[in-house]
Amino acid sequence: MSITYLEAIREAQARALAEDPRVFIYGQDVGAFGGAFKATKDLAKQFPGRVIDAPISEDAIIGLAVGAAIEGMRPIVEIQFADFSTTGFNQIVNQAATLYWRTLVPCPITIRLPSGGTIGSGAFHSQCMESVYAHYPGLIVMTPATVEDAYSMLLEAVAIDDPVIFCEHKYLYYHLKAEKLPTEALPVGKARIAREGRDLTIVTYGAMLHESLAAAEELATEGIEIEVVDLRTVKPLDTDTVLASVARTGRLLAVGEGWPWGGVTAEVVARVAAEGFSLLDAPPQRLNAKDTPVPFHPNLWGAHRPTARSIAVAARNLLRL
Amino acid sequence: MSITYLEAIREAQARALAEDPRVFIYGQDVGAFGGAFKATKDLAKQFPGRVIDAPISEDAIIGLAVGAAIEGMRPIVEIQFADFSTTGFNQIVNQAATLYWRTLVPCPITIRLPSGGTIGSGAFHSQCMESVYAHYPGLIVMTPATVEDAYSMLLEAVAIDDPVIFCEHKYLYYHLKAEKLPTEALPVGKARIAREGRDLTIVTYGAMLHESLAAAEELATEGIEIEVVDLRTVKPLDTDTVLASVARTGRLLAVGEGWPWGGVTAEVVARVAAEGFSLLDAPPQRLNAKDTPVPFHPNLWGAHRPTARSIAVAARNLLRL
Amino acid sequence: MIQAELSCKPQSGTAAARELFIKAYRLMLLARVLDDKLASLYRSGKIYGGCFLGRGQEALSVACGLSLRKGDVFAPMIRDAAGRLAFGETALDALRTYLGSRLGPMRGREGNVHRGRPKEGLLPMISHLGAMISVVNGILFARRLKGVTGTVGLASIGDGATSTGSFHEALNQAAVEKLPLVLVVANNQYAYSTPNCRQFACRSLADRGIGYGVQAVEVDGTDLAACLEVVGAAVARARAGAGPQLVVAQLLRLCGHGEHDDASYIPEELKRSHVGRDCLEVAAAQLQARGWADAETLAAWRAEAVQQVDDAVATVQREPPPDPAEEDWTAISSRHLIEVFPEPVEPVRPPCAFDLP
Amino acid sequence: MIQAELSCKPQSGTAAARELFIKAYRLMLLARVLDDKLASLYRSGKIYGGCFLGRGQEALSVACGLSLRKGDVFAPMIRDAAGRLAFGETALDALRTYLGSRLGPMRGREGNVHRGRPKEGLLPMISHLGAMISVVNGILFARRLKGVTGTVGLASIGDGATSTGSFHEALNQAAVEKLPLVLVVANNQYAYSTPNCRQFACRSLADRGIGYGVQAVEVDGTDLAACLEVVGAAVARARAGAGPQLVVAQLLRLCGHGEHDDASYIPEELKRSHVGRDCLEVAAAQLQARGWADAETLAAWRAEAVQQVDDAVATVQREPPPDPAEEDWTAISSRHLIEVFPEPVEPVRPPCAFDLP
Ligand SMILES: Cc1ncc(C[n+]2csc(CCOP(=O)(O)OP(=O)(O)O)c2C)c(N)n1
Ligand SMILES: Cc1ncc(C[n+]2csc(CCOP(=O)(O)OP(=O)(O)O)c2C)c(N)n1
Ligand SMILES: [Mg+2]
Ligand SMILES: [Mg+2]
Repeated sequence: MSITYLEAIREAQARALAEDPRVFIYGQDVGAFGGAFKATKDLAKQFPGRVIDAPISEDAIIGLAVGAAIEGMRPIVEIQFADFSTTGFNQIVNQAATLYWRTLVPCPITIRLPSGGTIGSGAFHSQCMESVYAHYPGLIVMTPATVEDAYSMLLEAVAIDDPVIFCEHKYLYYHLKAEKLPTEALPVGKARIAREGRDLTIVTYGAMLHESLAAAEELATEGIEIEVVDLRTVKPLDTDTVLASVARTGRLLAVGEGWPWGGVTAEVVARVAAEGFSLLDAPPQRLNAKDTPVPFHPNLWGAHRPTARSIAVAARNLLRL
Repeated sequence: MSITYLEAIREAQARALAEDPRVFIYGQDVGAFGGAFKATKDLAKQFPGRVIDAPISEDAIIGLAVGAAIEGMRPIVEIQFADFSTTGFNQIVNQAATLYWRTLVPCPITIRLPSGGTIGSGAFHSQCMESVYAHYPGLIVMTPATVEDAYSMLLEAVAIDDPVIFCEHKYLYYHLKAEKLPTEALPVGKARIAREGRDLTIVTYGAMLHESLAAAEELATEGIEIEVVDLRTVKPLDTDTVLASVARTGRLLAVGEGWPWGGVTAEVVARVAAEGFSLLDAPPQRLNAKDTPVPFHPNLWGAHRPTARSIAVAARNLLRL
Repeated sequence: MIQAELSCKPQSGTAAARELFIKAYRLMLLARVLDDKLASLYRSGKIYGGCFLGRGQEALSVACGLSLRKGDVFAPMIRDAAGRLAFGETALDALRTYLGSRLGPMRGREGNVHRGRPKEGLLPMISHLGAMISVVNGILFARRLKGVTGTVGLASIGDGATSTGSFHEALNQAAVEKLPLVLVVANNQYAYSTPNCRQFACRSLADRGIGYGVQAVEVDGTDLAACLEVVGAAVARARAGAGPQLVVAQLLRLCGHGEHDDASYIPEELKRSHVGRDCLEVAAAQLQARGWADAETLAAWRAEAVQQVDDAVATVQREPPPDPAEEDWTAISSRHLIEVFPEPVEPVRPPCAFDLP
Repeated sequence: MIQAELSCKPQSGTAAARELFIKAYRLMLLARVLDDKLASLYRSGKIYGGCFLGRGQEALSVACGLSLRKGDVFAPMIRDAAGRLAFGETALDALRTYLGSRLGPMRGREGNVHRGRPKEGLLPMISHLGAMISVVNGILFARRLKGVTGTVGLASIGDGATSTGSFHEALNQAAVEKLPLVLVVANNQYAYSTPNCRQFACRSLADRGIGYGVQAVEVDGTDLAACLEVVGAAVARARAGAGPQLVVAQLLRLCGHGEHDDASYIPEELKRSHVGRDCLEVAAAQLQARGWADAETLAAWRAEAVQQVDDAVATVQREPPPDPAEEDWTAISSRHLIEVFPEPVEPVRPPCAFDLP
C-alpha cells in the first residue's frame, strides 16, 4: 500500500470526523463532489450532514466556523485555494484570531489552505500565505512537508483549541507518497532535522523541503554535507532546533517559497542573528521567490521560485563566505 | 504659524487636488464631513465633486479606485482606520498590486491608512499593517514619521505610478507640530538619519521614531550616543543607509510598533545580518509590540507597545552584549 | 414587505401587553440614564477612547433584547445599551468595560461597546461592520448539528453596515441554511455622517429581503409597541422554523456618532420629523395615555434608574484597573504553543559590597 | 422584474435583425470551435494549468460583446470566449495566452482566461469572483469625472459569484453612483459542483435587483434572439442614463467546470430540460427556419471558423515562450523604487593558468 499527501489529508479528516462528533467540514464543493482536489472524497457519504457545501462567501464561511467553535464544535474549513482566503481575511485575523484573547472562549477551528505553486497555476492559484497569517497574534500556522506530517499535523490542528492555518502544499498532493500513515509524530511546534550534515544548515518548510533535500543530495556528491531543518510549523517557530543545528554547522540558509520581503525566512534569520550570533561563521542568507506575482508559464515559474538548483548555488556561495 | 501632522496631510491633499485634475478622494465620510479625523476638512467644498463619500464597502472602494486609475485618474482612498483595510484586502493585494505586472498598465492609487495605537483605541482601531502590505509585490509602503514627511511623502505617493499604502500614524496627528511645510524632501525610498550617534543604531519608523528619539535623549544623559534611522518607507527599504549607520556604530536595534513575528524589524535585521554581518560588534536585536491584539486600557497598551523606556532598556542591554 | 401597520396589532388591552410595555419602558429608561452617565463621564475625561450611545434607538433595541429568551443568541452593535440590558447584561458590565475595570468581562483588554459574554449568548462585537452576523449563523448552525432546537439568534446592525460584503454573505448564508436568524437593521438615516442616499439606492432596505428569499418587515423605530410587536413576531417566526427574518426600523439617533461628534450634519428638519421623535418620550406619553403610569410613577422609575447607575459607577470607580505585570500576555489558549519573544528586561544590578551602608 | 417575454420582441423581420443574428451566430460558432480546439489541446497536454470553456453559454456571452461599442468596457469571466470575440478580442490573443506565447497580451505571465487589454476596454480578470465589478465601476466613475459620456461598462459573472461580498458591494456602489453598469449573471445552475439550491434561496437572482434599486430582467440564455434583445436593451438603458442594470440568464454549461471535470454532478434530467438546450444548435435551427441560412451555409461557416482557429494555433505554436533571462522581474512601474533582493548567482570561475590547455 502507498498513500499520497492528499490522501493523508483525506484520511486525517475521516478519522477526525469518526472520532469526534464535534468535527464538521465546511467549504465550497466539499460535499458530494469531494472538494476541488478531492481532499474530502466520499466523506459526505460516510458522515452524512457533516461535510457541507458552502456558498462562495469566504467571509461568511470563516464567520460561521467561529460561531460553531463558540458553540463547542471543531470545524474544519476548506478554502478552495489559499489565494481566496484574502476575501475571508478579516474574519480570520480579526474575528477568529482575537476571540480567545478577548473572551477567554477558545476558537478551535482549522482552516485548510491549499497553498503554493504548481505548473500553470498563475498569480491567483499559487500563493503562499503562511507569512501573512503568522504575523498575526492568535493563530497557529502549520506547513506540513511530508505525508506523515500532513496526516498527523492535521489531526493535531483539529485537536488544538486555537485557530490553525493549515498550509497544505498543492505541489505535494500527488507527488509525495509514503508507505503508510504514521502512528506517532513529533509534537506540534517542534522542527525536524530532515537530513543531517555538518557544513551548512538549510531551514525550510513545505515544498521547499524537497527542493532543499535535492540540493543537499547534489552537494553531497561534491563532498558538502548539508543539514536540512523542516520547520513543520512556522508559528510557533522552533528556534531551539534551528539554533542547535546552526551551532553544529556555523552557516544558515533560510529558504522559502514566499515573497522576499519579510516572512518566514526573515524571521528565521532575524532570530538566529539575535539569539545565535556567535554560532555563525558566515552571514546568514535567505532565498525566496522573486518579488512579483507567481507567473503562469513554467519557464517563468521555474525561475520565480527557489529550486534545487538555485538552492545549491546559494549554498555553495554561502560556503565560500 | 504652526502645522500639525494631520494638517500637513490635509494640505498635501489640497495641493494634489489643486495641481492635478486627475486626483480625487474617495472614502467614508470624507466629503462634507471632512473625514473621521478631519484630514479632508473643507476639501469637498473647495473641490466640488472631487471629494466623494463612499458606502461602507472597502472592497468596492479599492476596486473603484483601481478602475479609475486604469482610466488615467490618480485616486486617493481614505480607509477610516487601517484596521478596516482587511475587508478591502483582496482588492489591494490581488487587484491593485498585480495590475501593472499583469497588464503593464500602471495603477497610481494612494491608499491612506490611519494607523497605529492611541489611548483607548483597542484591538480594532490601533493596528499597524505596513508589514502585511510590504510582503506583497507591487505595493509601495510609506510610514511617515514627521510633519514634513507626512506632507511631502503624500504628495509623492500621489505622483508615483504605483499603488502606495500610506500608513499615516494617528498618534502623531495632533501631537506632532512643525513650523511650516517643507519645500524640499529626501527622495522616496531614502531613509533619514534622524539623530547621529556613534554607539548604537536604532532603525525605526512612524510613531516609534519619537519613542526612539526620546530614548536616545535619555541615554545621552548617560553618555551613550544613539544613532536613529527613520526608514520613511518600509518598502522599498533603504538597506544602504541602514548599513552605513551600522558600519559607524557596530550595533543594531530594530524597533517597530507592529507584532513580533515577521514584519519590518525582521526584515531589517535579516538584511543587516546577511549584508552587513562583518559590521556588527554584537547580535542585532529587535523590539516590537507584544504578540497579542492591541489592548484597550492604557495600562496594558503602554506595556504592549515599545516605549522610550523599553527602548532605552533594550539599547542598554544591547550595549552590554 | 409587511408594514408594521399591517402586522397584527399588539393586544394593548391585555395585562401581559401592559406588563411587557412597562418592563420595556423601564429598561429603555435605564439604558438612557446609563448612556447619559457615560456621556458625562466622557465629558469629564473619565473614559479612554470613544463613547457610543443609543439615544433614540432604545425602543427597537429593547424589543430585540426582550424578544429573546435565555439560550438565544444576541449580537448587539454599538447602540444597543437597551437591548443588552433586556437580554440580561448588567449596567456593571457596561461600566466596567467603559471604565476599564479589571473585573469586567473584558478585563481591560477591550473597551466600550466591545463587550459580551459568548457563553451566555451575548456576542462581543468586533468593530468591522457586518462581521458578527455570520458568527451568529455559526452558533445556530452548530446547534442544528447538535440537535438543539427552539433557539434563535438576533443580530443588530445599522443602515451603513448593510453595504458591507459581510452583511450580504451572511444573510445569504442564513437563507441557504434556513437558519433561525433575525437580522434587525436600525436605519437611523446616517452612517456616521453619511446619509442613506449615499449608502443605498433602493426604496427601503426591507426590499433586500426578497433577493435573499428572506421575509422582511418594516417598523417604526420610534414606536415601542410597534417594535415589540414586529420584532417579537419576527423572532417567533424564526423560532417556529420559518427561516431567517429581516426587520428594518426607521428612526434617528439623537446623539452624535460618538460623543466626540455633534452630528451637525443632521438637518433640523429631519430631527423635527416623525423619525426624529424620542422613542422614550413617545413611550412615556403612551404609558400616561393608557393610564399605565402617571407622571409621579415615571419620575420614581427614573430616580430608581439613576440610583442604580450611580451605584454601579461608584462600585466600578473603586475597582482596580488591569495590571500589565499580572496580565497573561498571550492570544492563544494552548499554553505549550505560546511563543516567547525576547523582551528588554532591566538587569537586576548584582548587589555590590561597596554599595552597602 | 420584466420577463424576457414581456420585453419588446426583436423585430425579426428587419434586415438589421437578420444581420445581427447571423453575425452573432458566426461569433458563437467561432467561440465554440475555439473552445473545442482548446479542449483538444488540453487533452493532448499542450496547455499548462486549467482550461475553462463557455460551451452552452455562447448566446448570452455573444449578446454581451455585441451590445457594446468601441469605447465601452467589458469585464468577461471564464466562460466568455464568444463575448470576447464579439468585443474584438482575437482568437490569437486567446491562444497565445493559453499556450503561453511571449507575444500574447499577458506575455506568459498569466494564462488561460486571465487575459485582456485594459486600454482597449477589455479587463483581464483576477480569479477572485466578483472582484472585477467595482473595477468597472471605477472606470465609469472616472469617465463621469472627466466628462466623458455615452459609454457603458458590462461585467459578466456566474450564479456562484453572486454570493460574494464583492458582488454586493459593487452593485450597491453602482446603484448609489447611478453608473452605467450592466451586470450580466449567467446562471448556469452550478458553481463548480454546487447547485443553485446551495448558493441562494430566492426565487430568481433577478429578485436581487429591487434591493439595490436596480432594474433587473431575466432572459432565456439558450435563446440567442432573446439574449440579443434583452442584453441589448439593458445596455441601451444604461447608456441612456437609467442607471445600473441587472440581467439574469438561465442556461446550463455544457461542459465541466474546467476540462479536468466531467460534470457528472449535473443530472441527466436537467441536461435534457429546456435549460440544457445547446444555444448554438437552437440558433442554427432558427437560422434555417427563418430561411437565413441553409445546411450548406452553416457547414461553410463552420469550416471557415475551423480554418481560422487552426491558422491561429499554427501561428502560435511557432511563437517563442517567455524567457526568464529576458523577463523584467518587477511588479512596479517606478523603476527607481524597485528593490533588488539578493539572488544566488553562479560565480564565474576565474580563469586559472594551470587549467589552460
Ligand atoms: C468594515 C468597516 N468599515 C468602516 C468602519 C468605521 N465605522 C464605524 S461605525 C461606522 C458607521 C456605521 O453606520 P451604521 O451601520 O449606519 O450604524 P450607526 O452608527 O448609524 O448606528 C463606520 C463607517 C467599520 N467599523 N467597519
Ligand atoms: C472568492 C473566490 N472563491 C472561490 C473561488 C474558486 N472558484 C473558481 S470558479 C468557482 C465557481 C464559480 O461559479 P459561478 O460563479 O457560478 O461561475 P461558473 O463557473 O458556473 O461559470 C469557484 C468556487 C474563486 N475563484 N474566488
Ligand atoms: Mg446608521
Ligand atoms: Mg455557475
